[in-house]
Amino acid sequence: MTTAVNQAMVEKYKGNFLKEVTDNVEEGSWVKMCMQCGVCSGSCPLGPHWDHPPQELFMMIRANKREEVLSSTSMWMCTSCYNCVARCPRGLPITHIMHGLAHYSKRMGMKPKHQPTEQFGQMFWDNLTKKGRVNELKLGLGLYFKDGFAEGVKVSMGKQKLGLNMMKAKRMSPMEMLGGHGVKDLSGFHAMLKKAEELEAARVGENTDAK
Amino acid sequence: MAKHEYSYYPGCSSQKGASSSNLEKSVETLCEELDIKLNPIPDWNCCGASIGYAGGGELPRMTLSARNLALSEKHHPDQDVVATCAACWLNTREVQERLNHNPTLKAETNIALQSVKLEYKGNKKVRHMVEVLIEDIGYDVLGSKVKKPLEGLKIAGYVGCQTNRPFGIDGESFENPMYLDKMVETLGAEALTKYDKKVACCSGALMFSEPEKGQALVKDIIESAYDSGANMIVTPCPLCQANVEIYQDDINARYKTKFDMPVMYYSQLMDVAFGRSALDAALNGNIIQSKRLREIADK
Amino acid sequence: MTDVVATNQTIIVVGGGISGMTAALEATETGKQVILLEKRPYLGGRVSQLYKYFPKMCHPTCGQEINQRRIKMNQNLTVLTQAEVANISGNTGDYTVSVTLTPRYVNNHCTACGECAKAATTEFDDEFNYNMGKRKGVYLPNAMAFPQHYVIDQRLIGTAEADAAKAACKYGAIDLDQQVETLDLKAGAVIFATGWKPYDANKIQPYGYDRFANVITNVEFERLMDPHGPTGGKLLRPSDGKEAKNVAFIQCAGSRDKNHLAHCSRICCMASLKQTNYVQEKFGDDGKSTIYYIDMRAIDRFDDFYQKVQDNPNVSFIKSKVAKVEEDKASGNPVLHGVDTEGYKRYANQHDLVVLATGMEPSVDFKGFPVKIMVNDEGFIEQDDSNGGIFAAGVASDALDVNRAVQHATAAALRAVQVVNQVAGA
Amino acid sequence: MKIGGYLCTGCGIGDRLDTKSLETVAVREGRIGFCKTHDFLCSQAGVDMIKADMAAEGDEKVTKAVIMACSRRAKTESFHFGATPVARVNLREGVIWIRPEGSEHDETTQEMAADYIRMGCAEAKAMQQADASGEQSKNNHIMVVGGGMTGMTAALEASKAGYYASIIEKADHLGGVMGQLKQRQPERSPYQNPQDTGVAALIAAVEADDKITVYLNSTIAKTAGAPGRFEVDIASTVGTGTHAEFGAIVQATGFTPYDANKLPEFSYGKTPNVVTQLELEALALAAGDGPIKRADGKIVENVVFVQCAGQRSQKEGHLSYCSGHCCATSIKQAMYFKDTNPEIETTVLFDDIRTPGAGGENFYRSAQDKFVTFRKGKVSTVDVKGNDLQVNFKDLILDEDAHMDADLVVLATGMLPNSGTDIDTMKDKDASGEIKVPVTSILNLNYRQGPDVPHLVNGFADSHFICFPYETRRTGIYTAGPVRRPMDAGQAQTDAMGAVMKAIQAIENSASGRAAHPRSGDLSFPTFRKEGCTQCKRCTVECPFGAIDEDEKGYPKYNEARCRRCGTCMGACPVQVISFKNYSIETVGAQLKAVDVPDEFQEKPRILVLACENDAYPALDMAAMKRNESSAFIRVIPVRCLGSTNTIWIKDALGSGYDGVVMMGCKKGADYQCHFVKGSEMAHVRMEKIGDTLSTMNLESERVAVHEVAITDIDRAPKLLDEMVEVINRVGLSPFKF
Repeated sequence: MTTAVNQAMVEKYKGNFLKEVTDNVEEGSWVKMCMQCGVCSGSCPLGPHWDHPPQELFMMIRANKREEVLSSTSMWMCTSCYNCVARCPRGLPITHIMHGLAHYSKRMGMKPKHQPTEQFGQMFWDNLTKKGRVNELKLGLGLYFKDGFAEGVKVSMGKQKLGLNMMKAKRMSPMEMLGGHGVKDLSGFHAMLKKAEELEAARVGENTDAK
Repeated sequence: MAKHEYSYYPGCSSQKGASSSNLEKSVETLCEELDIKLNPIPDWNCCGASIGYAGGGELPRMTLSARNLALSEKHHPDQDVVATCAACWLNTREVQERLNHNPTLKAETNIALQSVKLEYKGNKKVRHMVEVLIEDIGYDVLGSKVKKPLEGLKIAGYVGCQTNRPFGIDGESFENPMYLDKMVETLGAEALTKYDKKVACCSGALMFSEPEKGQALVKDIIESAYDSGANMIVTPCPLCQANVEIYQDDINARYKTKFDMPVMYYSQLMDVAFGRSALDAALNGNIIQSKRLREIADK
Repeated sequence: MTDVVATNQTIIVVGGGISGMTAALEATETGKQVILLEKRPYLGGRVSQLYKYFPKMCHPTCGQEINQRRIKMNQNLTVLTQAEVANISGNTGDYTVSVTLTPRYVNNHCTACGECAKAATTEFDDEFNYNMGKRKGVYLPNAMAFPQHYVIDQRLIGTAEADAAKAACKYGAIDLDQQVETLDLKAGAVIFATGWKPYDANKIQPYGYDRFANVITNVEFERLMDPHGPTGGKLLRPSDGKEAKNVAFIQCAGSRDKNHLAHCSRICCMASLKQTNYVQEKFGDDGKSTIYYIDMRAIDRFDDFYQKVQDNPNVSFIKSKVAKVEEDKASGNPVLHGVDTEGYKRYANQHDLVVLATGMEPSVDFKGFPVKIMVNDEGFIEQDDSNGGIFAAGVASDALDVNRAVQHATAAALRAVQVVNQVAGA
Repeated sequence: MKIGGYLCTGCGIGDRLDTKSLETVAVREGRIGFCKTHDFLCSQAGVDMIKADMAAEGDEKVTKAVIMACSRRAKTESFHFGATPVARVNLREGVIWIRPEGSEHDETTQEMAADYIRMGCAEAKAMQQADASGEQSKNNHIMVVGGGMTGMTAALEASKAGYYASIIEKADHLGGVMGQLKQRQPERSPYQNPQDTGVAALIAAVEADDKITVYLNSTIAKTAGAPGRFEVDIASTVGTGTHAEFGAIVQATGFTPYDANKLPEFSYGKTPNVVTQLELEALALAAGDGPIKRADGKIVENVVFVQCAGQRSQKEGHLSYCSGHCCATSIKQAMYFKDTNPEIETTVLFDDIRTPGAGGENFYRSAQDKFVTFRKGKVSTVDVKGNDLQVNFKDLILDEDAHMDADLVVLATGMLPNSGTDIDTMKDKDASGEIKVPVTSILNLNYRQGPDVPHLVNGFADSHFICFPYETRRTGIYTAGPVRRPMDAGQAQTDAMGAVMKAIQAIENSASGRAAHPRSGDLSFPTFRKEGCTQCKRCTVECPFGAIDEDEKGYPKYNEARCRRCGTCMGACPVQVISFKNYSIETVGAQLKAVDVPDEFQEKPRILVLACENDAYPALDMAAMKRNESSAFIRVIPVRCLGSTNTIWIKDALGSGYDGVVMMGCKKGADYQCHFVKGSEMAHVRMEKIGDTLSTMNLESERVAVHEVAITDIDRAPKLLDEMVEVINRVGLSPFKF
């Protein structure tokens, strides 16, 4: 379901999606500079799995295909390999734009359903923000159980050998279940993130005010 | 007082009992050998890696690395920040560049940092451990430390993505970096310089969310190593190491391959070549062992 | 000791390529005293290394023959080869240009009989063929070389071979004791027709010019077609000498790219269109060409040429900046990876040979020029009154095709003529 | 007064040939004054020896020289003695470098050398010193036709160089099309914003310049004469006409915008809200610093630019070519909107964005930075929707049919050159439904070959040559700006300067009787023997440069200053009355007759080769430098142009026992490479006719071959000669050996 802010955005930008992206998406102000050479699209390791490669997404943004872009699974295919960034003749930070679009689609409540990377990414964020550092074990288990308990058991059984290997190699520790690593100044850490989130929300919120 | 001191950002996966603790251990050993002191940034936090964007917006993610940098500025004012993890290094360096480039973002970040009574200035040099070895130590010194040349090892140097792009090691090409091969040769092993997957992507964090897609990429990476006659892959990146090493069983199952390719860290090779024990080199930290490397370590 | 008469009514032209020759000739055929400086041992510049011109598919050496005859017949034009500008001082109508002459070790007694070369054995990379072939250390740079005098490679000096060459010459044309000379020449106006150099393809890492034998540049491709070239005019690829019947052209190789040259080099689209004709010329319907492009820039009537090539079923166009080139280990064929942006189609295409349409870079870095002149961010000289009596001609001013470069050089000649006429109080 | 022979024995000539007997050949058979040998003739000593003889007094004075050494392309400067006629006998590249060593070859090689010496001596005898006609005149005044940016620039630059200029402008004011623009694309770094057109400043400068005269409301009623002495009648639509004299002419008559009414699919004409780029300039000027309004007064909020409207298209009535400036112009015009109000939607629908060079690409990036939207799309139609419009197009990237609304559509239509009459067709092209080129004459030249400068393609009066953009087929008349080729303002201004440079050069050359490129400096010029002339007019028709008029009786009237010295007229003349002092029917005829044709029993054929001196001859030369072997039976004579080949030479050759004739000229046809335009083609035509002659002589037609040879044909050219040898082996020796 889409969010209220989504409606506000639609209202505000009246079909000028390029402007909306420029104002609100991380590094979105670069999108206008694309000259459609397609080097990014050809450079992506998971390219074949993109419904719309970056250069095409940029064209769709100019063509005001808001719905199609924000609900696309494409930007969730980004592995952050930076091939596109390194090769782009116009210097677009494409990796960041993909991250930005993905995040924005979430914020607008238009993210694709059951997108594994979206789910894992959220888990990762929750996991790291909880203690300030990632708890790999919980993250891993969380991953396996993301599609419900029964699924999870299946998956984790399948991954048992892997898990044991990792424990043997002392690269996964059951101790992590209890407590595990974290930052000492946790309250400060959380306050910091909260503040940052407020500021960002404010920026978008202020953009949604009627002119 | 050590010859070289740095403000060290270990990152989550290098922690005790974490997925690249063997990198951590082997780097420790390496630093002893080279008289390098790594001072961990007090109370550092996660950098958000490359997958944090789903949950975290731009600014919150910026503040993560900004906090680490601010802590380093405060506690290790005259020391470069050094990271061993590709993602940690990339995020930290990138955040500094982006903040210094974008006044609004920098201002907002500092507002957020007030909650932890820190201020981010952005005057740090953020470096990768490999840069320290190449620029501050140098191949000659590294070579001079070699007690047990790694003869018999045919090594595919797998650089991966984030150690290489968008910044890369100074003076190296994005498409064909040579430093890993040079290191390998310095240690007396054979570098397979024509290995054509050296900068291919291992799928990074998507290995967890899109295992089939990820393993398809890793399969090519290992296959090409075999094709070039390798009996070992070496990498500077923890996520690359994990992705390429630990899923070989799954890949063998899925593709009917017989992969059994050791994937080591450059630091582990150095430890062994410098005469340190298998334990010091954290060889036991690898799921797939290299017999040859062990022989050399144990002899 | 070279002695040259020059006054403040003399026009000095720096660069003996087609732009420089044109500027010099147009001025001198209007009755002006002109000195033409060329750093190579011969005139003709880049175009003398081309096989054919677009869109007429005629031969650059044809125009070069005419221009060289014009030069030979003209008493008011002095040509100095292996000459480079060391310094410039003074102002409009009163410049002093100091010129460094590096020795040729052969004087104008040379009859080009070739006896000296017979006495030489050591071979060096042949610059004229972009190092694709070899030449002797005692050599005539090319068949059209003017002055038609042999050259002795600096690296032979002091060797027995050089002495042998000297001994072989019946005409006292070889002077192994020649030293570097510096001349101070007066001039009223100076024209820089210093032209361009191909962008260094090694820097375009994704295309593997430095790694794959069968990835070459468009200027190298020209040499393969030339009967005087390294393959005697056969279209053979470097790795195995196989006929290159399936050729890929990658446009904007180093141009329109913030990682390389920010500007559009203008000529590369037409050059590739022209070179598809070469493939047809050699192999007829067995010759296939594919052009990978961002925008096809076939400006004004050149578009007619573009349309002709489009009608050729053996030539295909893909709107795509190639992402990377890999090599098929077995065949040595380059494999091009990318996305056809017209409707999002992925490709991994094998070709026999890849030609990089590398762009034009100004061959002289005018930043740090002895006198202050206007240079744009791309490194080209901008016309400005503050440049005084110093003018650019041809590609020193912008990326231009031959026709526009010559047009520009003719205009530059007028600017110089205006200065010296004012000096003369005409 | 005698002819001096100088035989060089250097470069192996002395070793390979019996030079003693060659001296005898020169003196006894060549019948020249003397023949001196020198072992290093091009040395200072050698050259001084020759100069001394030329400086001598009375009978001893050498007035013509035969240099028996290397190719005329080698040591040209050393063997150049001012006006003194010199025949170059090519014993090095022409003989010893193409003949194998070894006694079995010595005889034929020696015969070859001897023949070339006989030929050289004969040529020298037939040559006379060429001097200017003496009818030169100098006129420092340039006529500039057209008072637009190109014309004004031309006049000002000419004045800056110390020459006078008169601008003839048909309108009642200066400025032309550029005067109708608000701004132009940037000329200076960083090339990000439109800049002032500079037209006002140009007009002010022109009016302030006392070397420049301006004729407004004026056209050219008649242009007569030649460089250095053009006679022009200037007609005025308001007052009385004037007569003026000029030294040279720059034609800067610009272009006419393509008639957008031919684009009904874009609703042009159906609504005032579909405009051309030029019409948008008017709206922009009217708006001043305020917002741009449509005809109905509505402020434009959403504008779409349609690139290549009626251009780059094979459709009937469309232009096939690209007008070059339109991409940058649309970018500039989109900025008119964005710079006043960033909220205005501006979309450019293009096929290829063509913004070359440093300036172009920066300007393109700047537009993107200002949120001008670019979409690669092919526009099918523009529909009128109430007061607004809908643009229907195929988005080529998204690969789908798309449409967008607009309240204004700008069509990037092309340029049509104001180049006057197309003298090659002499008819209104529009009759055939093709592009309409204004067909009233611009220059009204009273030349035999028509009133205007010949067109190249698409009606543009451009040069055919890549190396020589100011090559003109009407010496002393140079086109500049969009009449020559589609171009933008910056290029047009550079072009104006180039044209002025050539105009000044034409003035200086005509003042001293020197030829223009490609035979720069040549003082010879054609004359004819009136007694023999049959007034057949072939010379006047065939002259590629329109240099020859006809008098009232139909006799040719030469205009030396227009002539380019190619000799096409000489080749065309059926009664051989046309000649140059140093190049004539005789200078070549005498050479081929001087060859010693062996009787048939010796089985040594003789093949006459006539080779274009600019391409074929250098090709043979470079083949020799590579030591490519050639037949010993060929006798090569370089000609100025194959067009100067008179059939009499062929007849004489065959009649005197030659077994074959090979002619080598440049490529003909649409992409001709003949530097005298039609020379090579004419030769081919004439030689087709020679068939009759051959059959009347009972000779096989294969004995005469005409080839297109390029300067790069170093391997092919000698092969072509071998082919003729084979032909003769097959058909046998000529029966005409006596």
